[in-house]
Amino acid sequence: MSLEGRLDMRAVARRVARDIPDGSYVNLGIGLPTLVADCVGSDKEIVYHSENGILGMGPAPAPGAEDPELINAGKQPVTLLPGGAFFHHTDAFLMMRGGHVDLTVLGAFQVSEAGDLANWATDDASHPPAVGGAMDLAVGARRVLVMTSHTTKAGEPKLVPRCSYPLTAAGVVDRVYTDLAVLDVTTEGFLVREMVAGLDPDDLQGATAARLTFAADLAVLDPS
Amino acid sequence: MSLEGRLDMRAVARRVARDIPDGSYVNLGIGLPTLVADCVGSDKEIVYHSENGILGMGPAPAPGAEDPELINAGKQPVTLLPGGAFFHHTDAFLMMRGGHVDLTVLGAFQVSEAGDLANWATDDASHPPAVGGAMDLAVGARRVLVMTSHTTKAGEPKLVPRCSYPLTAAGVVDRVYTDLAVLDVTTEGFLVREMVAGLDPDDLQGATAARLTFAADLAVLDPS
Amino acid sequence: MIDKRVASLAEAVAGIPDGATVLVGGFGASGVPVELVHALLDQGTTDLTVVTNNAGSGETDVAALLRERRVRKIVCSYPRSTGSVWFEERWRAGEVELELVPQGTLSERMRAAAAGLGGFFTPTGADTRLAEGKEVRVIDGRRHVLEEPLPGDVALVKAARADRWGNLVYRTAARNFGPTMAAAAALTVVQVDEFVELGELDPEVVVTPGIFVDRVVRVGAA
Amino acid sequence: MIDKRVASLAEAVAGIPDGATVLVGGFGASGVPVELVHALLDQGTTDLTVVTNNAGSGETDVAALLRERRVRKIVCSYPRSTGSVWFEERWRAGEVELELVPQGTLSERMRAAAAGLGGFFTPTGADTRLAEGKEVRVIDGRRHVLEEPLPGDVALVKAARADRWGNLVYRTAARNFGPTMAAAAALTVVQVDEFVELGELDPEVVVTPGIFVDRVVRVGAA
Repeated sequence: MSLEGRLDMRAVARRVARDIPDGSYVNLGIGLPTLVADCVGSDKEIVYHSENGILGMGPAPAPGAEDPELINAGKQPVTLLPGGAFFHHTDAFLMMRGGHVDLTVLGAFQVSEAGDLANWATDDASHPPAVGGAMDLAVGARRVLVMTSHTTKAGEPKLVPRCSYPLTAAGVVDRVYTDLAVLDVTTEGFLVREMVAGLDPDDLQGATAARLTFAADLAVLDPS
Repeated sequence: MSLEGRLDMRAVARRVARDIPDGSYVNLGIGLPTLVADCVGSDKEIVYHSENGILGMGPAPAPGAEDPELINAGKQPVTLLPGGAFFHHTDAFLMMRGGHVDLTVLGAFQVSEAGDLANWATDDASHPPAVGGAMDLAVGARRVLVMTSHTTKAGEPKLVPRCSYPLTAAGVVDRVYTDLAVLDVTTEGFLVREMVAGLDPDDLQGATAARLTFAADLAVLDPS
Repeated sequence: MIDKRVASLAEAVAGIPDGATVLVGGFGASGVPVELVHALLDQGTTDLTVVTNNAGSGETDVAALLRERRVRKIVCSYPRSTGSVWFEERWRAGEVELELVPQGTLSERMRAAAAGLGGFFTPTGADTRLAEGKEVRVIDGRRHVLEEPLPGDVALVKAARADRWGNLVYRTAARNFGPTMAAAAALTVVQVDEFVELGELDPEVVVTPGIFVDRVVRVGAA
Repeated sequence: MIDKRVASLAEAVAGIPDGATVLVGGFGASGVPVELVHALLDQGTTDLTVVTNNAGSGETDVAALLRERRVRKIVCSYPRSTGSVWFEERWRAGEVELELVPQGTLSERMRAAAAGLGGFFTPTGADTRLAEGKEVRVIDGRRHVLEEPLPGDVALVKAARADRWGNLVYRTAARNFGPTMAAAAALTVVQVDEFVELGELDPEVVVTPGIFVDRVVRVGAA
């Protein structure tokens, strides 16, 4: 099995960024998904939402210019763009749960072929659980994109028939971007839309626990 | 039966006003209860709440100085005092339903000995029904005071064993101020605290459909 | 590039279909999006369900919609007020259906829709005829009614100022139902007195963030 | 005469009893009422149920309460964060009970308490272990969980400025849970950076009206 064409996650972020329509209201999950903001072209105007009561988040402040109270969901200092607004937590989650956020990009431990998402708990009993806003985002965003490595570091598939990890939400994922492929969640399970150059469909299936189908117009995943 | 001592409603308003503690957050129902604001002594600082999103309502504006958008629940022009605030309707009713308004003064068609209030509909089928914020105020204010004539113009008692008119809310009224008496709603029904000067208890009972009990320290209702 | 400003009232209400549920802001005459309602009237849209606190007065806005028989059903708390002659006329003739909702429940139901909630238990209306047919449950010793979310296909809202992202501020008590309705509808159309540049509205002071707003028109625009 | 200003942090937290449910504002290090929490610590209050989004970090605020074993139970969405050593220590030893709540449900439950509602149906958490033991109902084709109101005996909140009526404005994202917690508690205590005269806060801009606030203290006060 050759998975030589694996992308780095920055390339995956670039691919995700291309799918974000101009004018979208977007919430990026903590961790890897925050890479996406740096990859969105300057030709698009995107309004970033943060669960702690911000719309219109801008890039990180210059060193020394940080405001310790103006942080994003990952507790990193951010800035506010002209047109931005502050509001309270309950309104921030009204936006998320109520379908006002056009799309979210989330990380995942597992995604099932039914679009179930597991991204908050691994059942490691030595650590207390923590959920944050993951469940609200997963049920509420109009479009849920997942960005993840195709397999774990140990080589375990993350795209599975059924999640073995605790669910974040059931049947919510629309599309998955991995370091090997772009896959839509359909009523027939994962449909591969794009694969990295040189990858054999059998090898992708070999790295995936769920059964894959391949789009008639299967394309090469452009990492640029 | 002699009910000669009947007060005018302005005197009743003065009596109600005496019971409003300094520093209270108060919502006055539309109609007669609005008289109360004019009777509160200037030694007290009261914050008036209006269901359409105002705290800190002041008196009516000078003629010509009306702002057509700055109105009270009865749609009359009002002013805003220093320290006042505007907010949206859902927050205004959060305050009412959530027990944040210390006290409300409401009119009534009937009050039952269990504290049930009927003040929104008379079942006159020739007019469409209208409820407004009456039910929210009745269930939500910490203390519900009713201000009403003791009987209807036709002489029908308004304090009754059970309301025949449609209920606004059940078991909510704390105290009733009429043109004849001040009565608390207790677990044993109406307890007369004060009566107008010269009124005979039997005459008050005669004007009341519910059974009255009289406080041991029954006092004269001071209309000044 | 986000620019929610439209050039005319006609453009602001374009595409609102017959049969739509329309949330109309305002309390009495305060905060009513009069020009937007008249644009909807001019467009000929009919068979509407109108959600609004009062049922209009005189010959303008919701009263005009009722007069012209554009309203199939009205959901409101206080339809009967001074000058509500067209509502009363249509109601007596059985030409308009009335769903009477306590005012706080009306706004809370719209908020539930805005917030993606499936409903809520409220003590308001318990033990009254407005709870008839509804699930009642005793919670913490008190009777509560289960109320459903009330979403709009469209919201028509009046605000004071907007920028091109659709951020809004209101003026005094004209705010009333605006922020809740703006958040509760699939298509939110706002009339304002003034457009301002992006960044001119203090981010601490924005009342309705643009995420809830689809179209903004300046009244007085052609 | 209404004057909610108190002269000291000790006075601000006076009378908060052992066993109280305390809502503590803040998200990460933003908007945390650090001085009020330390005043509560200094007062010796114990056996607390603390409702807060994170479980503290390092040696300050909620982490200090945990270290000093003042917390019986913590209700939060994200207890595990960088430096949450005292929470983890107490949790592993079984010395603190954890009720994990999705963040939006946490704030919505407090809002339900503030609004006098008996509970609400939310899709958040349906089909997950956080719905275990809760009523689930299919509404409009989607599974919803019934969530209960979450009131506080006390709220500790940080704001930027207050007047003597307790009207509050916040600073940037430090607003976070403040407005909801202030409305959800029987006793709301607020620390601010600055007092202003009554009337100095624009009535269009007040975020938390004073009706929700009981005591205000300026940090740096004796």
